[in-house]
Amino acid sequence: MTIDQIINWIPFSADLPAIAFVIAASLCAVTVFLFIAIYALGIIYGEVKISSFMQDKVGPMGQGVGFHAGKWGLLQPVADALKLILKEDIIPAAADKKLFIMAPFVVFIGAFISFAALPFNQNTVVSDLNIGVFYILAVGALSVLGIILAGWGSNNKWALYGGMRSAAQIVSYEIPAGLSIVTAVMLTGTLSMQGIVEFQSGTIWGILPNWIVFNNPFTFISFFIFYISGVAECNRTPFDIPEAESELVAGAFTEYSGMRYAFFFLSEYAEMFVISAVAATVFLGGWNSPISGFFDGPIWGLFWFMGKTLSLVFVMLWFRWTFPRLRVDQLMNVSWKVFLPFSLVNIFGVAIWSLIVG
Amino acid sequence: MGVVHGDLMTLNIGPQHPSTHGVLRLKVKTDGEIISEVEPIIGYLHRCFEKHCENVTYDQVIPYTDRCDYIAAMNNNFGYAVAVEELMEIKVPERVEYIRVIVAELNRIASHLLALGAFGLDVGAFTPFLYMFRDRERILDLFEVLCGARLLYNYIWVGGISHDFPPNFDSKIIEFLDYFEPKIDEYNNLLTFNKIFIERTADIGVLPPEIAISYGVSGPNLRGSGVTWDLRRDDPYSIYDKFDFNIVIGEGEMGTVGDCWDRYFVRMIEMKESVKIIRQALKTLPSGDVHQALPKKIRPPKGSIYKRTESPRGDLAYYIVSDGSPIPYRLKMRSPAFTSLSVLEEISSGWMMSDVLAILGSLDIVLGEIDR
Amino acid sequence: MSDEQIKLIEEAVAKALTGDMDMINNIEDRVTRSKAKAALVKAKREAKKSPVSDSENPPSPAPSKPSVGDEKLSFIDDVVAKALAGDMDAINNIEDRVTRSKAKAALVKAKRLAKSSTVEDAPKPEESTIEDSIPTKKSFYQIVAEAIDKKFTGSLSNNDVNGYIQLNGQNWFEIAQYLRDNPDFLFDSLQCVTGYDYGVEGELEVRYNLHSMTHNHAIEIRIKTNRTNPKVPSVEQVWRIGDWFERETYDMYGIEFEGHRNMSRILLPDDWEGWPLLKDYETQETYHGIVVPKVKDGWE
Amino acid sequence: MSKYFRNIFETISTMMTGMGITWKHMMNIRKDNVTLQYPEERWPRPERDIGFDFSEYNIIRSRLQVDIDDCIGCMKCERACPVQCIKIVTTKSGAKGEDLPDINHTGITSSGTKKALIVSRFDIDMTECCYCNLCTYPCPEECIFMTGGPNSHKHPIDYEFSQYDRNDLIYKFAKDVEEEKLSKYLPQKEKAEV
Repeated sequence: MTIDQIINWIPFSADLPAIAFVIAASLCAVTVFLFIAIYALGIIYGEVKISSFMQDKVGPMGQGVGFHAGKWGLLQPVADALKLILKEDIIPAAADKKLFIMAPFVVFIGAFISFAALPFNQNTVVSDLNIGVFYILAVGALSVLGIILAGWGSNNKWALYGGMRSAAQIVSYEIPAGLSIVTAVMLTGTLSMQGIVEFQSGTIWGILPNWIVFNNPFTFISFFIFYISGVAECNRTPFDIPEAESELVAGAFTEYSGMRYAFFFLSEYAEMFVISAVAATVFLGGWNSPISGFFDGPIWGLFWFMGKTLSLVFVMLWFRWTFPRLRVDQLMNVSWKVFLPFSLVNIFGVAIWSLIVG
Repeated sequence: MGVVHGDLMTLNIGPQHPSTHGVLRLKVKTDGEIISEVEPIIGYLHRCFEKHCENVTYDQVIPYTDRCDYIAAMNNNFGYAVAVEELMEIKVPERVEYIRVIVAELNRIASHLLALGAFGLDVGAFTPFLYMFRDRERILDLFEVLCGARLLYNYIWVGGISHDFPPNFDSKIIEFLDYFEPKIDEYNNLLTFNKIFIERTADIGVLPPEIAISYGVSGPNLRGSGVTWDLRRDDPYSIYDKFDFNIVIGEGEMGTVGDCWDRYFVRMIEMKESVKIIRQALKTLPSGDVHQALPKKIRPPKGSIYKRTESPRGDLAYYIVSDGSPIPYRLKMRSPAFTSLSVLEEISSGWMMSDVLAILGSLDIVLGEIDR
Repeated sequence: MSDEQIKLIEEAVAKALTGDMDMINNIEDRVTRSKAKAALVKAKREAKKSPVSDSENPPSPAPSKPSVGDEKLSFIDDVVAKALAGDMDAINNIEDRVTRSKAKAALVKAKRLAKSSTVEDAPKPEESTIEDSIPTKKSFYQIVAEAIDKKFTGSLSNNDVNGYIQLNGQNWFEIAQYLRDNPDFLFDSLQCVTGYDYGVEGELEVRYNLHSMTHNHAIEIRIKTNRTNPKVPSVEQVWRIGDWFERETYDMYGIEFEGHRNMSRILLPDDWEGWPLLKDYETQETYHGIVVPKVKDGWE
Repeated sequence: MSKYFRNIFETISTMMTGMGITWKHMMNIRKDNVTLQYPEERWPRPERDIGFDFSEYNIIRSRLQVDIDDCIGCMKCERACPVQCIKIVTTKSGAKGEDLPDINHTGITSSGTKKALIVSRFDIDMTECCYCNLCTYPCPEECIFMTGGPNSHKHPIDYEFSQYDRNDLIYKFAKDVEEEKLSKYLPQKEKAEV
């Protein structure tokens, strides 16, 4: 179900194409926003519970609705969201008001519009752009702008530190991430997300699914480079230096409260989803079933896509609750001295591999 | 390529900051991420300990000593009791000495657990912190069974202790030790030998032994610099000379001798040594009445004493001047964290922002003891 | 009080005197019960007094039954004897609380007696050993004091070195360097700096506890200074920790350390008035316009 | 160069070890869980397997409580308190050991001591109490104690106590006594009558 199909359903689309497009686009936007909101509630619950389980505790629990957080604490994320919405919205007197107010939305937009090119299953994608991968990479970098705005606009030294760190970090991690996606694009010969997924149907030697990650050793490494760079782009531990709470209090978000703070969180979780979804789509076969020929079809497709994406999101959570944080220069070291050379080697490797094997 | 230096920015880390271990303020001059000057500003938790002590009787001082180093209150009680006993020339029963050593070493483990966990938190590892708190909690539970309090015990008194061990308490301690010893390996695997952690701590904040001694740094921080110095062996008080234990020193395994990792690892291994001491003490725990040496009235003769003991943070000393009345004329506490913090200025300039907080965490300070 | 109650009390007291306390304890009315107890105590006291007052009377035949007190006393004697022989359980097993504490008191008394007798026996040999040791071996303090006196003549306040060395503050910086660097002493660690106040009229004093890591020995050095303008040379540049220790002493006593590079308050705020650990310190009335409370609400 | 690759290998292997540990804990959460759902479940107070004779030992640190009927006004607790949070005012009673019903004064304590003093004020400021337990040791009648734990049979409240007003945390244990009624029992007046 793409945006084009929705436009076609609208009866007056032939006469008033512009209005039909706006209606269809808003419909898609609302759907995606609702999806993000529901997913965020789920992932907040998941993060709380998974972190608790890893730390030998059970997290929020309750015996029922009321003053408790519902059965197994299921209402905890709702309560959290409610609290954030109801909190007072404080704008510091010395802050640059326009930038301060704009920043959370800029950050959120970066994550939000990336959803346009994500193929949820065989049919469901807002718009199957012919440059889908490129689009997501480009748009995903928008959030760094928001974080810099937040850092500068808060007029707070901690926030400034956070914003600057974030800028340096995301800019440097865009490069290995982009270069490792290039390996996949070289194999498939297309930038369209659906095209990349369709390339990955079938099997290799009849055993392994024909996913790009299993295609050759170089793409295998590429997958990890992309995924870890993605973790860095989301500012998650061990790369959470922009908001390192033991160093920078809360980094770029120090001065934010209430709803604006919630937007930063929402976009962080949305970004995690986008990165995991891209990794799943480009390297892990997207909505393709792991067993070729079985469990196919749109519903199974959605299941496989969500399953792969959410397990990658889970690994991000797992990282967060296991590792200490890198220092800012070590972070750069990892990017420039390890990931970049490896991705360059990967590109050559894949090129030679496709010459010889395929 | 030259390095461009802009104006220095002054940054206040604290007094409200997640990793200042209390209400410490660091006035920092930074050049971007690089720290060029650190000035610790203390006193936010000053509670006039020494002035209070000049107004309460000797036994009433003990709850105040609890509150100086609230992480290792037993060791503070112990040091005070030993000092006053030496002034009064009281000989405490042997069972009391053994019990004191056992609880002090248990508290040393608890204190080190908190120090290591908080250090992990400073470098961003959250889960080890909670694991260590989980095990510290067990020690606090033991203390609660022992004396009713979990943090501020008022347990070791001048001339004795407030309660004897409850029945089967020693088997409970052994049960805890058996549970605890394998956990040290788990911490090591999870945090100590994690490459990220090593990168963050090794070679950072190197404290050479000469500077450490000149700054009066003591305890695990001094041993981390490779100096074999432990009051339990070098100036044995109580009955520490009866036990067989090693003095752990930093060996620069991952970087240079005296870096943050060494200070961290010394504490980790010291917990094993404490376990060893407790096991030996429990094996030879004599029986007897623990209250028989408790003086009715504590009235030390005229004179003064300077008595040092080894607290988890270093040489904890009390300088007590008595004028023969039941109230101390002057009581000065030489707190190890005070001297440890003073060295921060020396070793942390030139490091990055994150390193300064790592160094601060590795020094294991307790603000209650610094400000008193 | 009704007659019935009085009767009840009388009966109960009579029974209690024979040893049966149940009757009193079973009285339901609280007031009556306590009255009965009071009456019982009175009756007992009269019983105790009576032998004294009746001393003129012909000696009565042996008391029909031994009074409670005597029984207890003999019991306590027994127990104390046992405890002295090392069996503390005998005392600890006494069920009655009062008797037990009495027994313990008696035990302590007995022990003290035993001790004093042994002490009286023993003092002479001890004295003689002390007299012997003094001329042959100099104490460490004397060695240090002589070394200081030799190098810096006139800096010792008095030659009586008994547990500490009293300097007068002259050349203290040089002496400190000498003590740190001299291979015989090597006091490389300044353990503690303590300010001291001799009282409202007296002088101030700074006490330094030095310690050597290599030789593992320690000394205490004291420097007196006057109360009106207290000044002592700083040793901050000899031992780096002197920096904070001296600032702390300044903070609490107002003793200025000459040569210290940053002589400012450390624990208290810079605008604090007075030196808190002086014996004549008085709390300020207001601080930054806030009245310092002396007595809390609802208390006095 | 080999150091470069060894570093990468060490990083990956140590990170995997760490992740293995957290995974193991996550999987064994049912066994490893150490927390309790506080208002519904509580840790057992330690007295249950302590084995002390409760009358001799008082080992819980909680709110202070006074059995004022047993208090003989000896002021030992007030003197023992290192923070001066106990305030006692007593008057000498003319009628030693006698109940004075109109001021709710009990003459004899439960252990049989006759009271010579009327306690007209017994305040404890729990905001200042440092829970050191020093006041409970010297009490000859064991009438000042910390609630809960071994003393739960004496007083039900355990460690949870809170008030909306700070002044409500000053506990007043003495019975309300009117001045005129009290003055009836003062010894001087009795002497004057005699």
